Amino acid sequence: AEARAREEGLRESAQKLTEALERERQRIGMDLHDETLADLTRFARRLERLGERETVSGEAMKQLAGDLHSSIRGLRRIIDDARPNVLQLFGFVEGIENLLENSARDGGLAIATRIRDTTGGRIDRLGEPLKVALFRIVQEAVNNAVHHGRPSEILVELSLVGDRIRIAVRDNGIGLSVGVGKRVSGINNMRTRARLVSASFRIEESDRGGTTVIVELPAGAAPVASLSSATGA
Amino acid sequence: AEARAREEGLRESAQKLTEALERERQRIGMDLHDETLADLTRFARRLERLGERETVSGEAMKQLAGDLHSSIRGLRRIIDDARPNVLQLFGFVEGIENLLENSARDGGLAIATRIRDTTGGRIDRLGEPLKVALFRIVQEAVNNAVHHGRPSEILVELSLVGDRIRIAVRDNGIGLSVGVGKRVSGINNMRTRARLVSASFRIEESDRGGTTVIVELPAGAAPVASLSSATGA
Amino acid sequence: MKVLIVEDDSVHRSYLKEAIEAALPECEMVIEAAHGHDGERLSREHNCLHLVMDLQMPRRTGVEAARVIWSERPETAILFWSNYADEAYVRGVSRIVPEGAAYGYILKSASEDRLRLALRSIFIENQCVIDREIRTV
Ligand SMILES: Nc1ncnc2c1ncn2[C@@H]1O[C@H](COP(=O)(O)OP(=O)(O)OP(=O)(O)O)[C@@H](O)[C@H]1O
Ligand SMILES: Nc1ncnc2c1ncn2[C@@H]1O[C@H](COP(=O)(O)OP(=O)(O)OP(=O)(O)O)[C@@H](O)[C@H]1O
Ligand SMILES: [K+]
Ligand SMILES: [Mg+2]
Ligand SMILES: [Mg+2]
Ligand SMILES: [Mg+2]
Repeated sequence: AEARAREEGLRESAQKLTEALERERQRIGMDLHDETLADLTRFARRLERLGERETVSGEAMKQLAGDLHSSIRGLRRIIDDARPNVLQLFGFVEGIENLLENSARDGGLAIATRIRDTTGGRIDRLGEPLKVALFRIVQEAVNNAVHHGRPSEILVELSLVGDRIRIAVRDNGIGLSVGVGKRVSGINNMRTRARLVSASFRIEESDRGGTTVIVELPAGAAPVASLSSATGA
Repeated sequence: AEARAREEGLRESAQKLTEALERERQRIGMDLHDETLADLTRFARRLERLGERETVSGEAMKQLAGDLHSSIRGLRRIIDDARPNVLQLFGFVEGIENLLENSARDGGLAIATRIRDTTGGRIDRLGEPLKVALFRIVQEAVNNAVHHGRPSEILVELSLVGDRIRIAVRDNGIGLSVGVGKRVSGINNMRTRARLVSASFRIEESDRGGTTVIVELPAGAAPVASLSSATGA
Repeated sequence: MKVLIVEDDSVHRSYLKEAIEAALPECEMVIEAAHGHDGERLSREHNCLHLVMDLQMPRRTGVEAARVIWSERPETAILFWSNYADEAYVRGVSRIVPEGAAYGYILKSASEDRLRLALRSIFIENQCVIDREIRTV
């Protein structure tokens, strides 16, 4: 009976996670629709209107090019959001650094961010899907720190503890106790993501204040096979 | 022990499904990068070149507008793929109709498509996340029919069987037996999606040839709560 | 001087070729590769020490190819030519540059003037150049 309840719990939380992923995908569609597509249709209309004239000045063309560049910048942001590209091109630490910079900047406040890696790049030797899952967990933890914690500092630590990799996201903000309980979907989804890759998950208020998220997994974790190479039924 | 194995099976298949969702999101990023962004940078460059002239003819502007429209069409396709917009605006049947039209067209061959709904619009009274999950299952079933089945017809049937809703996707193509076994990630993910929303899933070769996918769930299925309204820990 | 272009998009390739011919009259030969693998091979075969390298390419990314090429010929000057405007990319690239090698980073959306300037700075003056449009924190 206990095992049944556990299975049911897993089913429900996995369902919530897939909903969240579905929503993220749809948000990309929405941003594209409201920003990029809207920009481009306006732009096409301007071109058509200019097309009704005999001639158009070179100056006007430069103006057009300038406006297009600002749509291009917006589109780049949407693309960066859709794929953890820095992670994939350069590695886990670089991906997290990029994430920290972007989140701290978006938060508007002055938050110092740091990453400390004493694993000797061990995480880059894990399989790609596992790396991405860990990256998404850190991403939510950092977003929470920026949005709820009001910290002056966020620190991401990658370390080896015995034969396990530990990823800790620490902030020195107001701590969990104040707000938690009302909404917990982000936290639950981090926990579910960890569970799905057989990693442990903990979120706690540290004794010196602030919040810490800790994920641990075997350092020799078999690279999670990618679906595209899956075989058999 | 059996329950443990079931839990482990669920964990693994849910992990595969989230990987697939992650990959879909990244594919959107990739398409945007390789198509839309590539188009727009080339386009900006053309504008800059024209900007070096004194004047540009109205004709040239019309040409530019035409080319931009083709990038816009590409972007629309990417957006439609990211969010099942017709489903959300008009309803389940309309969403599937739209899907059938698009897939049959992309397949290039002449495939007749039909949808038959005898549920009295029951599916639209299910919760949004559940509807989207069912939609994604039908989407994969239809894609499989188009890509692998070589059918002349695809039929989607929505019906009530006792107190259950049945969704059947039938094609009259070559049937499953030929190819199945080599790759099964799409089928496994349909099955997992069904399991996560507590629906049953079956895929079978019909006695008159062709392949049928059948999903069933209680007609009164409680609208799956959306995360944004989730409360409590 | 020989310059090798490694870029998967043929329109971008021919644009680059034109820009190189205009900016670098001292260049006798422009070689083209459509992905990282060919890039590695051709730079070896031609012993080419001047590269323009796309970042995102199917099969083998520009980063992977640059790692290999720099491990074989650390004196190679590489101008990365990319769609990504975040500082993180420049930093990522700077970490794989061997001591003393010249490298640059320029956006595909850069004007022709800036591209020509970048080509001359890195290949003639042996100076590192970073596009001024790169978002910095
Ligand atoms: N680092 C943190 N510092 C302070 N409070 C936090 C921190 N992380 C989480 N919390 C509290 O816990 C709550 C739950 O976090 P969770 O991520 O589950 O939801 P959320 O961030 O509010 O919404 P979302 O579903 O968008 O993630 C937050 O609303 C906040 O009150
Ligand atoms: N409607 C169908 N008609 C004929 N064969 C089918 C049909 N649906 C599935 N199959 C066979 O079953 C196999 C597995 O389908 P599945 O969706 O799991 O993988 P896929 O479509 O090959 O790849 P993907 O992971 O992109 O979905 C297919 O490769 C095909 O051989
Ligand atoms: K690129
Ligand atoms: Mg959150
Ligand atoms: Mg399939
Ligand atoms: Mg490219």
